[in-house]
Amino acid sequence: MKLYEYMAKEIFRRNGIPVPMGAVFTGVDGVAAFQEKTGSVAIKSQVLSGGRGKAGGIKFATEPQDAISKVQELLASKIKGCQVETVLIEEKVTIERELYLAITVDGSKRQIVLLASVAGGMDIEQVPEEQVIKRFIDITIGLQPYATREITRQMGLKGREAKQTEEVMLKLYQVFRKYDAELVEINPLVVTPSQVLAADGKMTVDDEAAYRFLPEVPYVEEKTAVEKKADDLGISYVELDGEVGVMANGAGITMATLDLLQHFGSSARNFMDAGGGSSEKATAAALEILLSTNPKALLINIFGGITRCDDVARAFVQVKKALDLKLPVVIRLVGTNEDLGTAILREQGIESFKSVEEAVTKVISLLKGGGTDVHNS
Amino acid sequence: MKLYEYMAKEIFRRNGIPVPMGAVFTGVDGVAAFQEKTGSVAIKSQVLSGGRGKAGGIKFATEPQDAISKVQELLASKIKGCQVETVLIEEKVTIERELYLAITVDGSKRQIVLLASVAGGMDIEQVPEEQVIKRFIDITIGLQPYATREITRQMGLKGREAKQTEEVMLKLYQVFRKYDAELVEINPLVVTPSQVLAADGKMTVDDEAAYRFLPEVPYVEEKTAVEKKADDLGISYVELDGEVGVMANGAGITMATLDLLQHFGSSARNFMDAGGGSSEKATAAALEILLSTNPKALLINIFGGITRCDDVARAFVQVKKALDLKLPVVIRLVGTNEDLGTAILREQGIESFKSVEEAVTKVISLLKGGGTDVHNS
Amino acid sequence: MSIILNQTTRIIVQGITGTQGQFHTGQMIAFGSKIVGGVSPGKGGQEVHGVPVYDTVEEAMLKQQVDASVIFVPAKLVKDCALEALEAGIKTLVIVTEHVPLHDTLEIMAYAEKQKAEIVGPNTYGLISPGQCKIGIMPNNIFMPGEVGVVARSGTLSYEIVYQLTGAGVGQSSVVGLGGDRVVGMSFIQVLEKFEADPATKAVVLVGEIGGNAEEKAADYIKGMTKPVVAFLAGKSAPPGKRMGHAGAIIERGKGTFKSKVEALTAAGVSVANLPWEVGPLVKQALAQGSEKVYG
Amino acid sequence: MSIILNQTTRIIVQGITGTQGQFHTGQMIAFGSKIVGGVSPGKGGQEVHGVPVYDTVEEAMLKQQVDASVIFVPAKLVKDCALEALEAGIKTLVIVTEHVPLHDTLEIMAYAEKQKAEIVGPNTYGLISPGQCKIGIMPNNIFMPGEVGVVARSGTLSYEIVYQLTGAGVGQSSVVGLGGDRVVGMSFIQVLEKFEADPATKAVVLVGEIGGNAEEKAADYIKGMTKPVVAFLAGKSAPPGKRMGHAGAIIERGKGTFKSKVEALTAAGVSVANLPWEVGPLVKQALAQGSEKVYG
Repeated sequence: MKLYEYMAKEIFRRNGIPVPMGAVFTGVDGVAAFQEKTGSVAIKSQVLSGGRGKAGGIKFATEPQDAISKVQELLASKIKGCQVETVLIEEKVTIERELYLAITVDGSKRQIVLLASVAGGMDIEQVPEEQVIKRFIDITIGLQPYATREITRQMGLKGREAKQTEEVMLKLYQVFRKYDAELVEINPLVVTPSQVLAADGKMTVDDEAAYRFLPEVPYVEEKTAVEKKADDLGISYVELDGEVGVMANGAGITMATLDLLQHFGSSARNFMDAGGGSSEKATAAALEILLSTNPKALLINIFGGITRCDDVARAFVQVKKALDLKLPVVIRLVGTNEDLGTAILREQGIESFKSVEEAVTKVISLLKGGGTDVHNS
Repeated sequence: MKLYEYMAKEIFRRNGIPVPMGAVFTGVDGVAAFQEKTGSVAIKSQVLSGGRGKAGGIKFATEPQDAISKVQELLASKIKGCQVETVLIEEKVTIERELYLAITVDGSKRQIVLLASVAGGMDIEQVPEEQVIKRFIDITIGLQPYATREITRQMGLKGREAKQTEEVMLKLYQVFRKYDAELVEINPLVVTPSQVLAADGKMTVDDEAAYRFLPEVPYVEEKTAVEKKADDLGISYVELDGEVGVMANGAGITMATLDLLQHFGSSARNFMDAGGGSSEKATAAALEILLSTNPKALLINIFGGITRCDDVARAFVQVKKALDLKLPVVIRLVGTNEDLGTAILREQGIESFKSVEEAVTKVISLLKGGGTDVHNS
Repeated sequence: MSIILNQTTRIIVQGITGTQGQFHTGQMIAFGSKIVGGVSPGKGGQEVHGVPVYDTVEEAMLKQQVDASVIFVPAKLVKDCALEALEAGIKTLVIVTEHVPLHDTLEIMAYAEKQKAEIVGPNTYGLISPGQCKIGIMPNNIFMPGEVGVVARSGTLSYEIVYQLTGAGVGQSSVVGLGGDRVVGMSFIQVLEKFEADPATKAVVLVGEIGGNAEEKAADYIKGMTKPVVAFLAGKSAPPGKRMGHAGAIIERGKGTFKSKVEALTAAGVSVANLPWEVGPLVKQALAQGSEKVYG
Repeated sequence: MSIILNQTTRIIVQGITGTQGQFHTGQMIAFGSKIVGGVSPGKGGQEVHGVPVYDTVEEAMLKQQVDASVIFVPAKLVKDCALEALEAGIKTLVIVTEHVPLHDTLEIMAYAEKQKAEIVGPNTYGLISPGQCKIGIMPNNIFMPGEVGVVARSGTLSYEIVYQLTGAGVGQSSVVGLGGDRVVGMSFIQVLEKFEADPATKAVVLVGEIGGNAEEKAADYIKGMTKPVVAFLAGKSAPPGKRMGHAGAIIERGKGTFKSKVEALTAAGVSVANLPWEVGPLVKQALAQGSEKVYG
């Protein structure tokens, strides 16, 4: 789960990482007073996508009226398709230089990695890799002060700048561990004449650890209503814009199914990995989600492992009865309890395929042919 | 630093280890009220030495007047030579069985070790070693739940008894780590019909970590006034009852010096390891401590490593001038800056030895011969 | 022959009394795996499918000789059970459970390194040497003993590929699912090394997907392999920037794209199949060429 | 020859700009040790006795080939500096600093085990191969090159014993101070193994003291040694139950007493000296007998 900048910064602040003085607004109430108290301010749209600065999502003001109108302007705008609902107004700080700092996990090394660069700021993604220092952290000893000294040495920082940056690194690592983060990022970490502070803040926490999140971790809804419903069922679901509703079990096979639809000239309405071990009830709920997006056809591709084919078959029969399906549906069913599943479908007059090639080409021919449910014909 | 039972239990309680309901008293005020509220109570002398129960330091009462008189009795008593100044009064608990639990460090394994036994209670030191389960803990992963399950399995505990004991172990380990403990011990850990609780509590914290002790760690003065003064100077000092005041640098050589005094028929007034790297000023202060215990003679045995012989020589000259020493003093001086030290002493007409044998036999002959300072003769 | 598992491998099941643990213990026994014990705290003394249940791994290992363990416990308990197996001296550990918190996985991996143990998973269907032994949850009936090693990141997709292989008459020496999480124990390269060294394996199929750089790294290793490798990759049609489930399918900074993976593998001499049912024929072709190379 | 150190050992000093670090760097150089660098955060670019100072150990190791490091930093900083040296790949680490918190030492030891490094100390005077190299704070002038290895728990007492040896004309191959803390890195046994394997060492002197069971454990090992061992132990006169400084001199449950140590060592064939000045003669006697045994 991604946190908004203002949430990440609140967590940083609680954990001793300096951030600019700021306040959060969802309307103009209090904006004038805050600006007057603070002086020159930055007004920052709170959106989860990157590249906000370049998209015009950050404005500056030095007068109360100007601040109000810019808040209004931002709250009326969209950044990369997302409606701005909140702004963070912060004191403007004197920037001597902009650094970059992030901690995440390197999957191929199976280790935590700290990234640091003196080329912080908006274009960090364009910075050549050799200008980004990578330091792997052994989780059994954690990030120790000596490692931060070596990092600042490689960055070429000296004196106060180095010491304060080292402090921030140590605290950022604590945040990373304490909050089960997948990513914490400060870009830029700005050096002012007196301190270094987090001028921006990104934080992604690990949903799998949600049960042990500290109470100060807020909940952020990033999903569409349908995606959220799927999520509650433990299903990975992403809305796409094609024509065939797809349900499969396993991310890889789902992607491969989408690839096949594309290969044979169609496209998917969604990505749905119904996961392993889904029960009959969960499968039925997943099917209802699929239908709610009005696809032109359904393709169910089940390779039973933990998922049992008979569960899927029973669920499909139940949904079909309840909803009186009119669209073409093709089912491919192999693996655990395959014979049982096939038999349940056959009892209801529904045919299933063993071959994924046949299933995919069948659903496409049905689509092109006009949309009747052949299995029931 | 050893903590009193009531202090250890307060730390246990804060960290989720169940302890009997109790209150601390240094006089009889409130004793009657506490007994009336609680019913049957145990009144426990708060002393740092073991074997308190057998020494009569624990009494029981079921009536207010009886509680008061037993508190008075204990506060007027000594346990193994220590005046009882505080009592802990606790509810009496129903004991189904008594377990033993401790966590300490095994120096030869360089690891933390948990000790557990179903033979808890007063005579744990007599329990054969095979009845005490020893489990080493890798500090990089800490004590994990699975290890506690294996320990209770080996103890033969089942069900609730096992689960609650496992909980206590996990929390006791947290206490051990969080408070920089050298030892945490619960003897007995009593099983009551509803819970397991720490009926006694011992805790020794590592003085070297005093700078980072949590605020809830109290300070316990265990030393004599002179020992405390030495401690403040960073000197290891133990009062003994012999005749020669000894100062040396290093615990091993100090012990060896004491052994030599004994071997040649005398005895030491103290153990004083003035440590490595002591400055002239600290050395002078150490000498003053020695003199304050009125030894019949002084033996200074310095093998210079970090300690420099010239510092010791200058300090001795200074103290000698300031205090007008009348007792016999023998100085043995070798090692770093030995020539310089010897020269400084010689300038003041003081002779020093290179041989420890000569120095020890000399101080003894002076003692027997009547107590003049030969170095100045 | 095969890698990691064979007919003598002695296995314990952690979480054997749970629904999944019970079901798959039965399935593994039916496949011929030697399940010598199960672990379930507080359930010691019971039996599951005739297999004795112990309270702890240490107890199981006191009473049985054990080569490998498979974990079926809920995600919250995985770290504890994995560390338990590792401390007790298990050197091959398969973690089937999905949804294990990332930081827990990192701690498990660090301790496994210290204990010099190999971990497959988390979030894996396990590994199998057809005709000999399986550890995990894969369906029993799609595999066929043979001489092709299969290694995959994704679970069900590797069943699909194995199904295609078996359908084409191409049997497997061993099949390994690395697990679908961002951090997993064994990597493509570690499994490829074992296949390269295994006399019973004549060719290898690698099943990958977009996201991460595991396939690119594998390609580097494959350059030095003597055995032919065929690959199939999922995610060609995925729109950039959308996260497709747990698959690591986050396309970032031009790395981990379908294109970069195909290029890296092709450059390493790997035949990359366009469609799942092309894998079998490509493997046959590679084996035929391989025989020519060696014997012709 | 000698153990651990010789004239080619390249050493860095952590905490080189502190008072002790500076003084003992000078002393080590004067003795002939190859001090190739020092580390002192924020002081990089300076020099101490002509030795270049670096900001971090990693920087030092980029610029110098390094075999060993010695730590002189304050107790609070020891853990950080020790982990730094270990992560950077130092395999021989000497921690001179005293008053290191026990839990810090435990963490250092666990990481050293992982990194397969050897630690001497904390709270040690270091180690020395007379005529070749020293790392630590021992006085330079009491040692004499020779063929007797010395290993001791206590610092100054081992100077005393070396002084007696040198006075008796008995030179030393290497002298190792294990350190006076409750938990230290290298043990008697590890050093005895090295002496046993070192062709230049013909006999060993073990200097122990009451408390703990290190001497008893050493005795077990000595039973299998081919080289003669002479011991001296301190603490015969210590009253039970009094803690004598940092020496581990806590006498508990009848273990670690003077008597139990003398008995264990004597049973292992060790000659235990009663008085410090008996050590030299006992070693000479053992060497004479040893020669007889081997050549006679």
